[in-house]
Amino acid sequence: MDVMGIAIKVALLTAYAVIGTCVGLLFMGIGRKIIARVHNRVGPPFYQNFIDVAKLLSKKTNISHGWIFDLALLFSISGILLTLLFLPIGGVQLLSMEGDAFLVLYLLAIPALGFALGAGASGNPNAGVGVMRALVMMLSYELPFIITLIALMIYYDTTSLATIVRMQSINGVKSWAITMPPFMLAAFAADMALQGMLMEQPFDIPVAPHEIASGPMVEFGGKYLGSLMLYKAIALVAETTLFVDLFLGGGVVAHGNFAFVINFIVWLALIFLLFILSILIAASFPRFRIEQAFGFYWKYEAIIAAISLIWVYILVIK
Amino acid sequence: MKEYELFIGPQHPGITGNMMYHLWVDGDTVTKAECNVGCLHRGFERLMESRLWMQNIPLVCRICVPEPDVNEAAYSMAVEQLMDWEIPERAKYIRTIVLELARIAAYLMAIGSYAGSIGIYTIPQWSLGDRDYILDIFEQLTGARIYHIYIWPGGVRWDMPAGLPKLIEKTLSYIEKRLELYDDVLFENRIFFDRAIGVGKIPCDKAIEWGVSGPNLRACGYGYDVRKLEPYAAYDEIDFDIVSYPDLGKFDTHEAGDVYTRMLIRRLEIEQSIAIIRQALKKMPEGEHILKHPNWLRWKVPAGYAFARVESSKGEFGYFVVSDGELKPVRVHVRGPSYTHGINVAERLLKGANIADVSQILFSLDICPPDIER
Amino acid sequence: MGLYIGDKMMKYEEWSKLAIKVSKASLWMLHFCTGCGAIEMPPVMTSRYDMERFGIAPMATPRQADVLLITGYLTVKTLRRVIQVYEQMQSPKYVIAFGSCTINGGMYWDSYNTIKHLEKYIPVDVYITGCMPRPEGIINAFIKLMELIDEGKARGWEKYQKYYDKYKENQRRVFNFEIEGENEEY
Amino acid sequence: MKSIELIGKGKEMHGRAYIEVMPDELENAIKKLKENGFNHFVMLSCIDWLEEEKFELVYHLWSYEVKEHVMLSVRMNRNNASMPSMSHLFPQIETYEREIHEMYGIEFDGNNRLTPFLLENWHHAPPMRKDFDSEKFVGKLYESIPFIEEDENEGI
Repeated sequence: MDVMGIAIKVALLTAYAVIGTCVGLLFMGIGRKIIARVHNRVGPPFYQNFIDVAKLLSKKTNISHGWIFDLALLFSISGILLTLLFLPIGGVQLLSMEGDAFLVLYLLAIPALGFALGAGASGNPNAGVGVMRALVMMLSYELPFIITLIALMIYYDTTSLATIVRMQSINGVKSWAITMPPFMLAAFAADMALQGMLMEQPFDIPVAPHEIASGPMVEFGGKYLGSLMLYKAIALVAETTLFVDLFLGGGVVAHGNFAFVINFIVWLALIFLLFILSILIAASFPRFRIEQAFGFYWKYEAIIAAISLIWVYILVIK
Repeated sequence: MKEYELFIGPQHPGITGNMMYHLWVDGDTVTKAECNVGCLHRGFERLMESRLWMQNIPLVCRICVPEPDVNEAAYSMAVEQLMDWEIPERAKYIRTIVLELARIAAYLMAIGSYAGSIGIYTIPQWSLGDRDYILDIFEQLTGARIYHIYIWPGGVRWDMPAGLPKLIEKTLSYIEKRLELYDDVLFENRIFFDRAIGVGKIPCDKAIEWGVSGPNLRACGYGYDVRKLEPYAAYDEIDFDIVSYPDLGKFDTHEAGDVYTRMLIRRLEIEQSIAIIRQALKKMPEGEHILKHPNWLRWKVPAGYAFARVESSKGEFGYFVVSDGELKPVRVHVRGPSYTHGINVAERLLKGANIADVSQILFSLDICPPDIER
Repeated sequence: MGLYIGDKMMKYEEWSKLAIKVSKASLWMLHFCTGCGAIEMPPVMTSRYDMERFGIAPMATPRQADVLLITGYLTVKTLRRVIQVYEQMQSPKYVIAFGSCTINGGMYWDSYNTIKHLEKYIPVDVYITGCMPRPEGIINAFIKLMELIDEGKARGWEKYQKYYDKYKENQRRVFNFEIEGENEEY
Repeated sequence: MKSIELIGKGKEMHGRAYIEVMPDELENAIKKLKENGFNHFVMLSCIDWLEEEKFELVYHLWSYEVKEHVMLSVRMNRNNASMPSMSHLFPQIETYEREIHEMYGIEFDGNNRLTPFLLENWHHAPPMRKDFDSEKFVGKLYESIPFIEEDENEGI
């Protein structure tokens, strides 16, 4: 690859990272507005989250708890950014390789580990409890999620996300995985796992304010909290995009010269809908206890995912 | 994970006001809980000894902030006992209406903060918004939103304005309609069942010995209510049934004395209060609203000991008033229901509880720290 | 210090102007429930008055907050916690004090356990009078605070840094109930 | 009234039974009342009679069965006041005794938890005693602490 190619690639990657962050912040703002309507309120302006981040980054004193505390956030943000860049967005894939579905799974675990490091360094018992809960939550939702992922891999006979997206986009909407009955089940299981990844009720156990005073974030303030909000915005985009890529064909509906514009808009609409669905669920359910969440994922969700896996296996053998 | 200590409060979302709990936690289980109160201690009882009998009315309502009217009522009743006063019929009915409205407001707040503690933030937004309509009624009746200073020894301060019953009826039917929504979102929610059933159980045979009262006692299966035991205001002329375990109306009955039953008792008593207010509005006679009273500044209350109790939304509220026949009381002692709920009962219930349940146990006991510390 | 954007160099002052603009539009509050004033906070935060319209949101821990709300009278025991909380907050930080009792003791003027003038122990940017302040008053106070931030007058935290020793001395005296001349144990 | 019959003395006062007992009779009286249905302990109050040099402790009990309220009153000397603790009979008496210990300085023998309850670092006279002047105390402590004025010339 020549120098020019590398430069273009780097520019594109930066552009995607920035777009991902902005989209995340914008959606969080719109989400706050929608939730406010559910609450019978007016709600903040839709750009409120940009202001919040800017304010947090401009705060003056910042209390650090040592270099591990500083590094941990960096760890989390870079982990989630890498995840985003490995995902096909509207059918466009920048970093791609065979087997990147597994890679993405591992990358998704990095932020949680980053939090664990940061919270451990802060020494606050609330943060410690929160991190324990976050790790247990990860363990619980990964099981149904991995089973659905395996079902997809068996059906499409590949371990590359790009291939899964391409195979689903051959006939536009009609070939999306979610149109097939076994994958409807799988999509349900994966959506619940997504709820856990996004840390919304009933699975906001790691950050429960009434129980452990917002858990791992308890010692983050000022610039640290600002970075954390950026992380959350990127995570929101990355996790919903993963779902869209797996079940909704990555939002690819058009092919041709300027198709990527249409695909990008469709992708945006899809992740927005997924996010709205998730916050509406959050607005109407209380929070589980951690062992109840674990039971929910390993008993009900895992069984649903397993049924879809067996169903897919039978389809493939035929 | 090794044992660690956790300090909850006073600045913590999961605490009921300005108080502290010191928890020793092993893994996820609380092994020991110690209550630390005093953050709200203003020395009320000391201040009341240095003020005139009448000057104490604005002080007493500050003792229980979510439901101030019970304090005014209990203090006035204790003073009326010492004076041997029988208040006018109309004042009795107005008192009943005010106390029941305050009860609904306090229950809406209790339900809202409980729902917040298990993470469903829609309910607090709704219920506190709806509570504001009751505060509007108070504003029209008394001129203030929170501290009304409306119930006086000898009756009530002003008569009820003519248009108010209509507004009360409108608000009540609005709240009735909203209750169905609360049922859908919270009280019939599967996750609420999972979280609340069997958690924070008060052992029913110990409940009376521990001094549990009010809705918490009725959740243990004892149908005791001061409104029936020692009717005050106009409760003896009003027809109502005590809500107690195991009869939970349209809701399923599960274990006695747990968080679920305690919250449902509160939910059902809102409907009960609505019915009481409707009856009282219908039966309210015309007439005087206050007795012909002496000059408040030179008012001497005969010597003696008096004790008055009322049923608040948190439990049994009692005022013990001692007079030696002078311008100022010798001693006013307040029995707040949270005094037992917040210290003795909570310390015992938290022991062995899961750390995730600490906050919901505290909120379901409906602890109000100002009446512990005064 | 500056940053190049195109051919224009944004000066430090311009950046701080921008910082003021954003910090005024997103005031995160820590409503320390010190007294009765806390009862009017839920209505302000919920559907009737909806504070979030102005970008004001409640926070769970002092590290995340910008505005400390002192809701009502302060006992000595609470003051100790309030000062801990205040010192944990990140600058720039502001204090709004509720009710007459924080101004001069209010109706607890002769109580042995409530401090009378909050100003002696931590700097206060905006006071709200009344007992209780109405929700409109609370929102009004926030808008006043926004104006003060805009004009650069909400500098209580700088005063606290400058007169730190004096504040600490006052705090120490009140924590120990130290009366000059009579400090023997009872 | 049932309680007056049970103890054998006392009088009715505004619909409540008021029974004065000697300190050594107190435990038996509470036990007897508790066994006979007075199983709800309402509260424990203390009154400071400065002129008579006495503290009066009032134990309030209530019976859900006969719907009767009893005030059991015990008097003791103001100097070096002490009482045997009753916290083994009703658990919440422990808390009331903690408060009265702090507010009046009465010792309760047998209560192991007489730790500071509502006040922190308090080392003056117990504040609920009548000879403690709250207003004077406020003047000496809170009003003597200086305001912190900003120096106009220096600026910040």
